[in-house]
Amino acid sequence: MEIRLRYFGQLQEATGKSEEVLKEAFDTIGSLRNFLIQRYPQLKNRNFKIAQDNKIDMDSSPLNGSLIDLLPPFSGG
Amino acid sequence: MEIRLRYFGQLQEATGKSEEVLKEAFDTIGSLRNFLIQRYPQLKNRNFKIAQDNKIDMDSSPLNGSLIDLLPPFSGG
Amino acid sequence: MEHKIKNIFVEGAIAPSKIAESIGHHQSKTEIGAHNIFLGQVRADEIGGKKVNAIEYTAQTEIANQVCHEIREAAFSKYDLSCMHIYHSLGVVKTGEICFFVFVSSPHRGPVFDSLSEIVNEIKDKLPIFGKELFEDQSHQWKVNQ
Amino acid sequence: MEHKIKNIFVEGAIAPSKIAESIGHHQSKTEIGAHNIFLGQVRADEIGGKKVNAIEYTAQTEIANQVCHEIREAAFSKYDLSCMHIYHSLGVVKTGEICFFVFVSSPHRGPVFDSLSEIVNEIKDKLPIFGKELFEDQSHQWKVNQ
Repeated sequence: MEIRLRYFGQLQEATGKSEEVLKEAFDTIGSLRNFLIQRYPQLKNRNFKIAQDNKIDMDSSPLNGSLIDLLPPFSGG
Repeated sequence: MEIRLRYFGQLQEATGKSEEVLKEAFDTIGSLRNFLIQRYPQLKNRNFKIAQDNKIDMDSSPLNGSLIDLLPPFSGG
Repeated sequence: MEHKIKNIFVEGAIAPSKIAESIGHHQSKTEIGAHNIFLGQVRADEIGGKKVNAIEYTAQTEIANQVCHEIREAAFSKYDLSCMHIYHSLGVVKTGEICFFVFVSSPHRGPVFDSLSEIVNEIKDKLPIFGKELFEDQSHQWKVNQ
Repeated sequence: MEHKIKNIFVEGAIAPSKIAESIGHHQSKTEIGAHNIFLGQVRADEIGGKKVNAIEYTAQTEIANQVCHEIREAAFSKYDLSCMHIYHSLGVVKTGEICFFVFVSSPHRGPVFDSLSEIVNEIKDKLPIFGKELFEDQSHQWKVNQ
């Protein structure tokens, strides 16, 4: 299964991408996070939340969504 | 010294007057209050504040103003 | 901070367009980050089977403006506020119309939230303003604040 | 109470006339006695000698609207509110312009004061909205909420 990854806000600048498609499989959200930090060392000390299929989820949750969003700290208002 | 008395809100209805001039002398605000309650028995169980010369004052204060306002409970807003 | 005593009273209802105008005047004050606005609207309360149609407001305006000035100055010295605007209707205001407008602004949201309810409560408690609730059948009763 | 998920986002700044329009729509709701409005305005902060000219907002709008819906429903069940309206800008909003509008109404003032700051704080904390502060010299930094 492919997953579509979208980067928001400052994470677009950090990775130089707004989105990409991954063909790798990940058992949990946390393992995707580790994969991404290895691929983009600039993400290492960043604080970001991960959502799958439009729901923010914990690192311990199984990754079974097809749309993954990387969300830096919120600053609305 | 004359004093000018103004009645506000429901006190106009209670006394049937919006204002009047008194020629009597009163030592304190409280003695004016007692005088008015005798004159207008409808004021007896009413809760009202008294201001002299545009300042709300206590019953124990000497009455030395020339403009006296009788103010029923406030209900702005 | 020292401010002049302002007249808070306006004749009749406060139009939404007046509120918009007041908001618009703050666009040049670029140190402001947060506005908080309270609006009092006349309710069609039903009392003993009769419906309120309007409230007619009267006031001892000299005292009301003076006391409001003191409330304003106290709020400016207690909270980090950039601006404060207060208006109250006199005369008849129909149900659904706005009779009371308090507007505070600050660089940050904390001070506007902390100050607004305090200012509104003080104004309702301390200003000699008198509301006469007018019913559909031409009868009336005197409004009581809770 | 059950409500549909609404889209809170509008393109660009929120005009004062839009706020007036929203206030005016409540004149027919004669059970309302109190409105409370929060407005967020873009500040011309000076950071390291450079002045903010505008904020550019982006968001994960699907999640933001869903989370906002949950905040809204929670507030309706916790407080006696008649209406609630929430809008947030996307795209560029210049300093002095309004980017955030939260409007609550109730028969009495207690519930509007109690609920508004809570709703505003929750929205700022929980909605995936991202502000990019644009400086005069075309450089930028990412906004951090305190």
